[in-house]
Amino acid sequence: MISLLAELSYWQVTSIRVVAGLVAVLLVAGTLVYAHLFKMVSFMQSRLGPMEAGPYGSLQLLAEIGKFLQKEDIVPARADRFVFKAAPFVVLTSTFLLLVVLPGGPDAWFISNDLGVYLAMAVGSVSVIGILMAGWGSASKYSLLGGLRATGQLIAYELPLLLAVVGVVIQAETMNLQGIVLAQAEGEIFGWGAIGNPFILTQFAGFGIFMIAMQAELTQTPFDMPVAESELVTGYMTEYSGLRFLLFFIGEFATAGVFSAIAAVLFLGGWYVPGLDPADNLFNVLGPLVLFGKVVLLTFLVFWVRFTFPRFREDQLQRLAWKFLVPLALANIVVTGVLKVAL
Amino acid sequence: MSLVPGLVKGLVVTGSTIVRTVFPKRGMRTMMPAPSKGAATVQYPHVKEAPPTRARGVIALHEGNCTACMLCARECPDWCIYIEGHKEKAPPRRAGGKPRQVNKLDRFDIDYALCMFCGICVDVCPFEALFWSPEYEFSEPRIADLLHDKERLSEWMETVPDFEDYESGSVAKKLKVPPT
Amino acid sequence: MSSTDTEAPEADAVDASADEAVEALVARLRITLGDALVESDADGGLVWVRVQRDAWADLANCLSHREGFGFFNFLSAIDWMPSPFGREMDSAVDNVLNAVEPGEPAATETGAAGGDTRFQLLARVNDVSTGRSVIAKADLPEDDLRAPSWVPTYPGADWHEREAWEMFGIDFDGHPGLRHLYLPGEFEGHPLRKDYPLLARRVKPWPGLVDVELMPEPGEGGDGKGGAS
Amino acid sequence: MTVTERQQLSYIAAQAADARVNLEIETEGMTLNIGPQHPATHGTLRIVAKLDGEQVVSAEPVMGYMHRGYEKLAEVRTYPQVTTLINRIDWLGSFANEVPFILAAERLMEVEAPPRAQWIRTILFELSRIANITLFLGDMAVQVGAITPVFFAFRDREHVLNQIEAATGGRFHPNFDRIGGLKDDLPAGWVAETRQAMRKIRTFCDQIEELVEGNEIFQARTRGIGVIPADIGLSYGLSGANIRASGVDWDLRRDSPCGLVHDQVDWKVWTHPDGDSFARFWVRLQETREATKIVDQLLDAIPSGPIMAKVPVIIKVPAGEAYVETENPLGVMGYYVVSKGDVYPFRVKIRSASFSNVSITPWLLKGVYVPDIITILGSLYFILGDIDR
Repeated sequence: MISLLAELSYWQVTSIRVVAGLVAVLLVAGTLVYAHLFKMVSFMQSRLGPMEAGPYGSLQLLAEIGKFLQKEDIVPARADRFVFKAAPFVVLTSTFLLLVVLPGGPDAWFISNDLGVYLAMAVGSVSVIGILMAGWGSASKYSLLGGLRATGQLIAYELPLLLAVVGVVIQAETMNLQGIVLAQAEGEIFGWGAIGNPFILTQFAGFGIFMIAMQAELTQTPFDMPVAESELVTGYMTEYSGLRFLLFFIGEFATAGVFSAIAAVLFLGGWYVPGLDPADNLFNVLGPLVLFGKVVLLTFLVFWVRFTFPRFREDQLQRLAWKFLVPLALANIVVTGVLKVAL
Repeated sequence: MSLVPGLVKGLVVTGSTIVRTVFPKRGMRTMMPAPSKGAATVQYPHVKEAPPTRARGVIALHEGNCTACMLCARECPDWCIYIEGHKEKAPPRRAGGKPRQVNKLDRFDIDYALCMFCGICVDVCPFEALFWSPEYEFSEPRIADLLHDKERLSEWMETVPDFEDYESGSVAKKLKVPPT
Repeated sequence: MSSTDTEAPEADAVDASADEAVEALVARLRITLGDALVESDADGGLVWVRVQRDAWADLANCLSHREGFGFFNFLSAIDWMPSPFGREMDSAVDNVLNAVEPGEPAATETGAAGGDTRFQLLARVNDVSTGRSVIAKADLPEDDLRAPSWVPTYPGADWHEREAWEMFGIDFDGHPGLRHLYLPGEFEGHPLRKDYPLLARRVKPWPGLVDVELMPEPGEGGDGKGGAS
Repeated sequence: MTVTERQQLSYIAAQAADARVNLEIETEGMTLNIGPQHPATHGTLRIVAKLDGEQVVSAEPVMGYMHRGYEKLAEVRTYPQVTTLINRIDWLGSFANEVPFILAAERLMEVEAPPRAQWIRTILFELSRIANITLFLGDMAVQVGAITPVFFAFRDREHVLNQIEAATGGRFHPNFDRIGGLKDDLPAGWVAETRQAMRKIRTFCDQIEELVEGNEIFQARTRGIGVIPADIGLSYGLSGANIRASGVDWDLRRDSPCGLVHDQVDWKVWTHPDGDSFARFWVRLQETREATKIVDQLLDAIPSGPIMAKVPVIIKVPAGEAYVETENPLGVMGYYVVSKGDVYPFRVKIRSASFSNVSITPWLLKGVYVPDIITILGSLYFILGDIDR
């Protein structure tokens, strides 16, 4: 595959990558919306969910998109027009940038950067700026409160997220996400290497912290104070309508998918399934599907929690982050480091 | 405080609801997913739940029994019944008798936009001309169209169910619905 | 209360002791309030006391702090004037509107514990530990509709007094902020006064008025429940 | 009246927060309009909250967006017509609204409903309580952010509503109570179906207990939030589960049963000493369970006989004044009926529970955070129709 790409000219490679990126974001987001938001949650609540559009409502999302596109794009009178209009795109940009470092197979990647983890963590924070822009630019008190909450919360949870990854990086001895997958595929747990070394088994504390921090980063219940329907009436999104709301909506689910993919890469072995040779060319086709499967699994967890739990209050959330998650993550790093050196 | 954290218990409750909805027959024993049976909702225009026979859906008029006595219109809390009538000579019941004077009903309208579905008119009717029907599908796109005349009200007479039996211990008399 | 008690003798005994308790309560109130306590009444578990307007706040104080009636139930008012609009549905009666002498308060017809004026304050407090309760009344002269506020004693009276203020036009001295509660700020009039017309009943003729000759006795449907029982 | 240490501490903390709010950081306040269109206001209550950061400096409820003037409307309606209106006061427990009014009218007329009617009245009264509070249990969870419980509540409330509809013909507005008895007798098979519905409600209560009440996040959000000391609650006129959650053992069903047969069955009044939002939730959860037990016991022993006492065709209520209050789902609801011997009541003062329950909010919301406004409003549990009437 890499040889195939090498023969193409720059613009052809670029367009393939753009299409792949769009498909990866939109298809994943669409699937997650249908499978989790429409169906899983409906079943959880003894309902059927959408059933009319397409078989079992599978085309409902298209209908929703059509509905949003028809709606008027309202900008509040006293809003900061440019900031207000740009905010959803900033949020979506962050999602697409995250995708860049994700490996889908031995050769199926957008860029293979030796600072992949670093890049992912960095661009993951860009969405905060978009959310703050939306909150500020809307000229609505609810939005402002939501935006401020989001900022405080996302900053608080960047740290445990990052610290949770450090353990993985220490164990894999690389910050290249592709390298981390290979390290899990070829690794062994205390000398037993039958299933490789998915870091979820050795870095379970890191995985737990990562999932909690990810839930907060994605502003899903129990950490959904920035949107908080029952308090702030969807917070920073209050004033948005039509296409721009749709972008936020897609961004929410696409980011959930991409973050889950990062979690899958870091802790579940990414595109690798045990028992096969990681260098096998088969993985260039199978890999994205395997990764997708793991993403669905992880997002199921995310949405299961989201629709089961009540939400924290802002101060309780900060307390959880700074008093519990950060120390735990630091301890995890210390233990990992000591074991790494000792073994 | 129990050993199992409440968070986990909550996840179990919602998780098991998913399973029960998708596999309604005794959990997973039959592996055929049948969510439309397991869900508490029904797909309304395709599947309809039958309301109980007593349900106050719409008021049906048995025109033959109505004598335009105005009792229902007077007792209506919302003033939503409009009745007009005139007197008419009718042929005598028995041959050779005197012609009777009957009240003929010209207009019997119920404005369902005003009606509060309290059932007072049905209760006060002394001639058993008004009945409740469980029929509920009579919405209209325009509010003015909710004023239904006596022809429409009489059509609903066909949907009036028979009165149910009473629970044991009751001494109330079971009523009958007159044939349309 | 007594209406549901099945065993009559026991109920009587309960009533007797209850009556004594009521008398004792009224006696205590009379000591505190003196002549300001105008009248009292008791019937089937309900106790009414009527005080002079100036003693309205003292009554609350006394009930709350000395007698232990800690639960503030409600506060409202009654307009005893017969409605000048008749039955509000019969336009024949409505036409006599001007012929009816307006504003003559049927003070002598007022209910329990009597009354002398058109407007009467009405409030109720409970003692939750013993189940006792008192309904308080006070007459308000029509030309000076004001009364001392209960808010210092019962903070819950705040909204009730605002409601009475906008519905009857009664001023409460010492209330922290009498402003509209239900009605829009620019609303004029006092809707619960009897001389305030109910527009819903006046913009439309009563459909029951259409002239049709009476049918042979509507009562023949039996016990009046017609098709139901 | 037990005021626990915890309650006192939270109370002191709230008062301290009140004093502290604008001293710590000198910031310009912000006025936040919560409502009238807001998901947490159950309709159209509006809270004007002055905020300092996310902390409430003062909060003032504004209502009247749904004022229908029932006290005025009742004056031009005959007694049987009034029940049509008052069904719509607390629209989730409509049947319970009719009962005190009918009892007040019966007291003035000096008629008494036959035992069977009293029994069925009590059953329907408790069913409407279950239908009402079931929704609260889900709704409270949705106020603090959990979405699923409210769907469970809607799902299982349906069983109760079906029973109410099967008996009365109306899901929400039964208009089933008549002066002197009931409109109709129960349909065949109703008792067995109701028993089944009660079983389902008990399962629902277990689910809510595990899903919401036992949830650590829910407890963190509700414990110590919105603490109402018993005496303050009483002076504001709080009633029902709100005051029982502050440790006041007062339930009109037990303490002054008038016209209903709660004294014939074995049940318990639940109280909680804490007085916070969690206590209010907990008390209501227990009450729902208790109500299913009451219904079960009553179903076992419905006496046979007529359901209507002898009353005249045209109901004219003798002159007099009567006040009857009952323990409705939301709290004490009473009707002060003044009659002048006409077919219309001369004056009806409606004492609705939510109106008094919500009147404590300006006091209660001082110094709390914005999310706690929603928690406290949710736990006080009001129905807008019951506030605005």
